[in-house]
Amino acid sequence: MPSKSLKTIVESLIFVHDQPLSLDRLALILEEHERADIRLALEELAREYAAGGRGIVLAQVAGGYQLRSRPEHADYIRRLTKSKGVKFSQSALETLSIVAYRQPVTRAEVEYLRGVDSGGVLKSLLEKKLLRILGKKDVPGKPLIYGTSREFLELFGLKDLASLPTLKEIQELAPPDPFADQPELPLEAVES
Amino acid sequence: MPSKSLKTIVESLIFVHDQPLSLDRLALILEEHERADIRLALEELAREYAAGGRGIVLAQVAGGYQLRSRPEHADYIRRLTKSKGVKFSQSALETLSIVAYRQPVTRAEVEYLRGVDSGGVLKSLLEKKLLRILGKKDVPGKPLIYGTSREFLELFGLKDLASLPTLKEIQELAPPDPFADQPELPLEAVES
Amino acid sequence: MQSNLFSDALEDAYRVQIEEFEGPLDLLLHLIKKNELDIYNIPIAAITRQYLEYMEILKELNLDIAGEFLVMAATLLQIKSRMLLPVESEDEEAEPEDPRAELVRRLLEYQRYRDASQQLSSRHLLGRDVFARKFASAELADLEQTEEPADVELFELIEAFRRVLARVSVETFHDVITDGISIADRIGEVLSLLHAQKTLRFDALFSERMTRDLLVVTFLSILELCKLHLIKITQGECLGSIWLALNAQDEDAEGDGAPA
Repeated sequence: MPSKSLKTIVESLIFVHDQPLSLDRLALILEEHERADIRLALEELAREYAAGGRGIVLAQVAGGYQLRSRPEHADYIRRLTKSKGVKFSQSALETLSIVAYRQPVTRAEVEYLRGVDSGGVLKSLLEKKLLRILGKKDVPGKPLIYGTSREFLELFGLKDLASLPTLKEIQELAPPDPFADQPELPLEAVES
Repeated sequence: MPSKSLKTIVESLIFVHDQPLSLDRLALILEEHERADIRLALEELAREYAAGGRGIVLAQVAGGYQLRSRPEHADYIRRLTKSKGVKFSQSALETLSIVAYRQPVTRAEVEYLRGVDSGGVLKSLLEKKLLRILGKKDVPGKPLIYGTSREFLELFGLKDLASLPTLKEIQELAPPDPFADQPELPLEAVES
Repeated sequence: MQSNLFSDALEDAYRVQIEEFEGPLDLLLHLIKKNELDIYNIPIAAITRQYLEYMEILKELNLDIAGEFLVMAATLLQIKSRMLLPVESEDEEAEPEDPRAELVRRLLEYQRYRDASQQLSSRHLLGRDVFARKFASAELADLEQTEEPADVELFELIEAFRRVLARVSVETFHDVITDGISIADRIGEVLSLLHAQKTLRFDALFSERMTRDLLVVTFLSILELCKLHLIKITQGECLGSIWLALNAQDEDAEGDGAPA
């Protein structure tokens, strides 16, 4: 008989692994246990999960065991992904940071700094109301000038633009070598 | 009474989500159900997991519910993931606890309390997302102010900031207390 | 000063090297504990002597001493000398404060947070003692094209800007080099990547190491492929990335998120 704890150990392992876990792999990890016992533990675990009434099922896939959400709940799971918060791609974040720090700024200036076309991402940031058009620049072609919006401040929890940390402030947090010019110890002068 | 299936749906959702899932979020996702029923389902689920004999526990962290492996099995899981696990230096832990208890807090306040330069460790905690910049303090020089993040709560398995272990009272250290005006827990910001 | 990980009180006995002390407060607390002194009534002369002895050992070992340790040495000496001076009675009303008071307050406060940090590290830490599923479940993999982190922190915004600035200088540095790759060549490359991977993130085609010329050629290639209805360009939800996919045979190209 496998010990009760072996079953829960196996359950833990299957739970945390991002891929199906095979009996071979389990036997390798739990080297102090008999393979036969591990197999029994797996079988018992499978029986328990199969007994039902659970939101999680133990599936046998790709030669291993994997915990999965109950297939009947797929619709609910899908809602979970739908309601996920705003996600930022690297390009959105870069563009946002350039506008934040360089505003008022034109698309051409953003693109010069990023080295890639940024029309799409500017448009989508405008749609999300994180950026706004401040006006038109008084140069040939009258390009639009962009700035950040109130929603931008809200997203980052900023009171105003002046609360935006400067690059310098971040860089100052970790100077390259803080003790490079360490003064000599003035110990001689001290009586001990 | 919550239906049996509501409980399993909630279990599925918590299982699949890679972050703690709050009651608010569950109520939003499961809009056709009463919030009270969802709460009951959560409570029942928590009871079931607490009844034990499982390799998975239901933890209340960072304002939500998350399934986690049983702490007693950490050794086995480390064998599987071959990870050495997170390790924190004393300086990181000190800085984290100071920020946790005194937030919002400035770098100067952290450094006064620790007695050492803390720029590097603040930056690395920001990079690990355990700390976040909350804005700037409305005092001359407008220093950045720091606080802890959701990830901080997740890391230490805290339900919320109020669940932080209480700071040891200084009175305990010495019966005659010459510093009776020492501030209590919600400590006033130290001006250095 | 960056001693490693969960050093606890048990290790104190072995902590002789100053490098294992977090700072002057840590060292002072150690000295007080080792000598079983009353923190409220520190014999300042003795503790100063021991403190300076540590500094001497360090100096002999040729180790760097952080500035904070020197500041504390000066503070200790100052307190010591003030203890020796007769109390001046300039303002008669105010009870003169013990010269040690400020130091004691700091030591107590520091000890408090050090205790708290030890309590924190004794909890079941995620990733050390307990583990959660911090990955996208298999059942979600088919449902979404996951993008990067869900929550955006101010720090990330600044880091993004820093990356941009770092890249600009590197790029102007390499501006002179031309890859000499034609649009036709690049189109071929993009298509073969798409055949292999089905979908491609727009950004993925623009590597940081690319020259400006190559960036331009890549961009023009994508426009060309789009014009030829060979690829489809879509954008993920919200502020999602732009994705490229091979166009299915009979479908019209979607102009949805196509760059202007």
